Amino acid sequence: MAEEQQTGGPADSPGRRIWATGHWGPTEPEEHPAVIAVRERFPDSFVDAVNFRDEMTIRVDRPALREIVLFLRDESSLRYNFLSDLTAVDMLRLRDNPRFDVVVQLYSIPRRQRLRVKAAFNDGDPVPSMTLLYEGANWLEREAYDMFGIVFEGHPDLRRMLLPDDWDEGHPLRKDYPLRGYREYVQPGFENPAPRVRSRFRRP
Amino acid sequence: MSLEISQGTPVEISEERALTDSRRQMVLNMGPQHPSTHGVLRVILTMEGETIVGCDPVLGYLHRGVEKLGETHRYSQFVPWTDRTDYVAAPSNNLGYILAVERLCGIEAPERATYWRMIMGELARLASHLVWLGTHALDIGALSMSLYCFRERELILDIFETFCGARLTTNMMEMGGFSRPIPDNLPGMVRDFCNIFPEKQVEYESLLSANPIWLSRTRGVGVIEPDAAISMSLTGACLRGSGINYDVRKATPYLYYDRMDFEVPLGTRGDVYDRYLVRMEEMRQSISIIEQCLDQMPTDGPLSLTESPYVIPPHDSVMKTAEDMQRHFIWVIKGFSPPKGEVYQAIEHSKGELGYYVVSDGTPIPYRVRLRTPDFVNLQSLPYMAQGAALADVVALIGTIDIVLGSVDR
Amino acid sequence: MGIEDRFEKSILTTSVDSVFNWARRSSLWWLQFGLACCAIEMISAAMPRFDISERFGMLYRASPRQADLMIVSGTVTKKMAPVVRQLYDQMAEPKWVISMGSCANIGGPFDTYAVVQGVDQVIPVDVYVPGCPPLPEALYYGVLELQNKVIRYDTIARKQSVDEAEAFREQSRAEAQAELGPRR
Amino acid sequence: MDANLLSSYIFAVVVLNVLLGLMAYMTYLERKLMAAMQDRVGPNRTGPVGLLQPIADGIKLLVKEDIIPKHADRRIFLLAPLLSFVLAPVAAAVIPFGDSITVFGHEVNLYVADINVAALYFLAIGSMGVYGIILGGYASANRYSLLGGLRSAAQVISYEIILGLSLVGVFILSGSLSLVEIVNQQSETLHLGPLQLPNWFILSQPLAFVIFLIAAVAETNRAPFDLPEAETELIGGFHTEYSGFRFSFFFLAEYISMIVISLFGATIFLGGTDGPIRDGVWWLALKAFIFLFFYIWLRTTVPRFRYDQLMGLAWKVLLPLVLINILLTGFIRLWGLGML
Repeated sequence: MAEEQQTGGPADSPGRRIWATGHWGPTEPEEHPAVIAVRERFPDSFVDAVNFRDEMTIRVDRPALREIVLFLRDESSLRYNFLSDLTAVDMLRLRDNPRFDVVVQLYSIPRRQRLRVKAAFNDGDPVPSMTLLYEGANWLEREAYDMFGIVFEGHPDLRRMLLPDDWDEGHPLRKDYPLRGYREYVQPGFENPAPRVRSRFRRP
Repeated sequence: MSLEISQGTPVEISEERALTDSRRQMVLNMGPQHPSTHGVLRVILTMEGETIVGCDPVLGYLHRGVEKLGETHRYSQFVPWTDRTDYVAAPSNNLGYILAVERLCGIEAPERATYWRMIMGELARLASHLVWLGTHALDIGALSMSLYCFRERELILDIFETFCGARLTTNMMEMGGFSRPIPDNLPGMVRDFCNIFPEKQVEYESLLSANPIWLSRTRGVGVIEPDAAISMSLTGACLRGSGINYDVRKATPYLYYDRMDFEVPLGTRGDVYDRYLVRMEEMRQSISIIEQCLDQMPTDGPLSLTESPYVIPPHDSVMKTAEDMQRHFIWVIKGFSPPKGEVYQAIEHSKGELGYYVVSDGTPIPYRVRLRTPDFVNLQSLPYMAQGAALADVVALIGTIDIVLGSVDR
Repeated sequence: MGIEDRFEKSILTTSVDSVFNWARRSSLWWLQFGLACCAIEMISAAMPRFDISERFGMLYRASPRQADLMIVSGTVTKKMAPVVRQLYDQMAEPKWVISMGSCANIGGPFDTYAVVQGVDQVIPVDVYVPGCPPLPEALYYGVLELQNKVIRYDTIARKQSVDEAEAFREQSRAEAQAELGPRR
Repeated sequence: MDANLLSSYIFAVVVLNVLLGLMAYMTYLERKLMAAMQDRVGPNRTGPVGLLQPIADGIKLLVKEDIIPKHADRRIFLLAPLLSFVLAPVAAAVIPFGDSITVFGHEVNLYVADINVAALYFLAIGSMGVYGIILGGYASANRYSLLGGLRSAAQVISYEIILGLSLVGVFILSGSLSLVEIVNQQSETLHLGPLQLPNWFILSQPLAFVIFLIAAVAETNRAPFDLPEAETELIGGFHTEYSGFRFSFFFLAEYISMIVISLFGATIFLGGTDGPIRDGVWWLALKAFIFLFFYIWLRTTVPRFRYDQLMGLAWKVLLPLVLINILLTGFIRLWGLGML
């Protein structure tokens, strides 16, 4: 989706652009230290860097995701040591291939800057798990597995998280999954009058 | 571990040993209906006597598919569901989502509306902390505390009710500001509350802070090391109790928090008592922020953007002119289409960093709405903290994380 | 094994019922059991401003064995539904259910893959309280309505009525299952 | 039949019934007092100002379904609440409610029995009550119940010792284990210069009184020592699986033992029926009420102990203190008698 991404929309409020808060570092990808460092260090795995509303997104190749995040975490000039969020997006309706994006939101507590790292992959591709780098990724990845069916390679405990253990109707946040599920829940009172506990007495 | 797991790992453990282990250990299922799991959390505890050796939280008993609902409804339609994720601090959730969508659209609410948003957000923080304090103290056995806390919380709910008519699920914010007018008596009500509340807080602290039983139940219990706290992505008081200075309001300010003068309280030991102190101090800072907002706020001015395609047309002109009525009709029926892109907006919720990650594909329906809820991530520290604790500590630990299951499970 | 299984309906049981019903009405102990948003309003209703629980003689009990009233306060998900059913079965007769809030009534705004559309698909409900969430005053009204119902409680008729409703639910579930096929 | 024995029987029946009635209204009192402390109203819908509330609760519990869990040990499960309930009021037999009075020409003693080891009898019966809790917890086949029963066993063993030892100082001073004798000794008046003080043992044994108070709270499983039924940890503890009137037996037993231990404490430390004007049973009632108020006050105010802290408090703090108290009292007594 980065192909059609716009940099900035129509700003309605005159004066300052409120999203320009500087929390994401320089707005030009060429000036952003993380982008420069990743491009230098991982020239093969770096795809591109996109800026939207001053939010910097680095897109990388899936196999190198863990090395890149490790580099971003441990490099002394970057220090993205806090995993804000890890999730996935099903890009089924926006592009053909690859299907999913895994989105890693990083934050640097000492430098007070955010960064987003994305990697695209197809259904069934194993995604390197972040649990080895951040313990906090454990449940976030379990949730992504539960909701999207993404298999995280190296995750210690990949089980269903939110849905029942015996849930057999697939992964609900995929775009081809209907909102109400594949199977309507049995509603006995829908056609017949609903079974209620009747009182034998009417109120006066 | 339980009998099955002991049999499953026969490598070092002899059969005799495995048998005695499984005899010594007991699996206790806590929840989903349990007085102190704050809803429908289920925790499977493996215990030796009263000592916890294994702890496995089971979530999802309140998983309602909020993110999926976000992908199937228009941007402004999704606001009511944000109320129902974290229902003890609903305005904060509104705020996070609205800010994310406003960022996506590139609009900003007028100054007066922004100040009122801050006030409502801080009031929601106070309400949430009061629920936390009441239930946390109730879990540890201080029965009256919850009643006192809910008594003061009613005052906050009165303010919400005066403003938007609802007590709990407020649905009070709109794109570009507020569509409702601020009632004349609202600033006075907020001021009254700011005058009343500090005295009440002294009352709470006189019941708890120096109480030897409270101290013995909370000091040194559930210690989180600073490194572990960062590694587990904890936010809010769980992180600050360990001494890490990360408050979204200070670190990456949103609204007008950069204009405010407030402190971020930090703990030193990282135990339950420190987190208690941090939250108590946060309540004082919230009162201070509310007072500053009331002082700095322009008394007159628009509450909402008027000439924006992303904002619902003002109510009074809809009643007067045909064009506005058409605009209103089209806005309500068709919604609005933000530019293609993705934003991640984090705000400091009462429980930690609440992040909304919204992906737009240029249609009136969001392509993906992701809620990064603080308590879902914070709850990961429960097995870490419960290791080696007593059974009675587990309820204190669940209380100290301050979870709301609607927000954990979504 | 209450008295409802031992006697046919007669003049004796009805007159004894009137005393018992007064006692039942006046001491409806409720199960301390909150599901979602409505639980917070339910707690608020028990707190100083409203004090529903003590004024009406409604103690809250943590154990379902000692409770008479279950207030289903909030969304019942498919994962939670068996637990709700189990809790209901664990309660001792006579027992009543208040369905509090739109989610428990009909599923509310959560018409999704994970949510049971109304708790009455799982357990029999006596009083429905609408609202999202209902105000504590609305819960009051629901409790008063339930008290009106309890005072007319007929031990033997109630037992048959519950059995009928349960049988009907089981039957219609089986029919629907046969129609829709097994879970995928 | 011996007229004296008959009058004892009749008085026992009177005491038992008064205790049961008091118990019922004890729950009402507790709810009203707690409501007042918590800014609430309390029961006010059932009868005038809610006065019929305990009766409604009682009838309702009586006609509730009586569930016996499938995996429970059936016989013990049925026996346990009875054990608790029967043993709780038995301890009241030795409490003197005043001097003898004359009814229809018969002289009736206002105590059921005056045995010379009354205090020991009281402690023995009091600690028997825990069997009901332990057996109930064990027989329920529920892990929460089991934990509650285990906690109760450990707690009662520890605090029984403290409770007994805290009384030893009083026994040394009074030289008797009979409660009637102890009350009689306390009805004397002390003359300390201009002050005229009653010779209550709370004045000569203040430390023992405080320890007795703590141990009594623990003995009756009340907050902050309500670990066996800690509601926010163990759901209901030992009575999790009990419903209907079996549950109400536990409930009754708890309140009766509260009242009885209050009467006992008032007798031992506060002079029993002795009062400034017109000695009588009303003074005992007033003193017991002060105890009960303290119980309720404590419940609304303080958090709950943790299990290990509870045991630590008993063995590491209270036991040394109570032993020091006994030693000091013994020395002073011997010194006073001129034996040292």
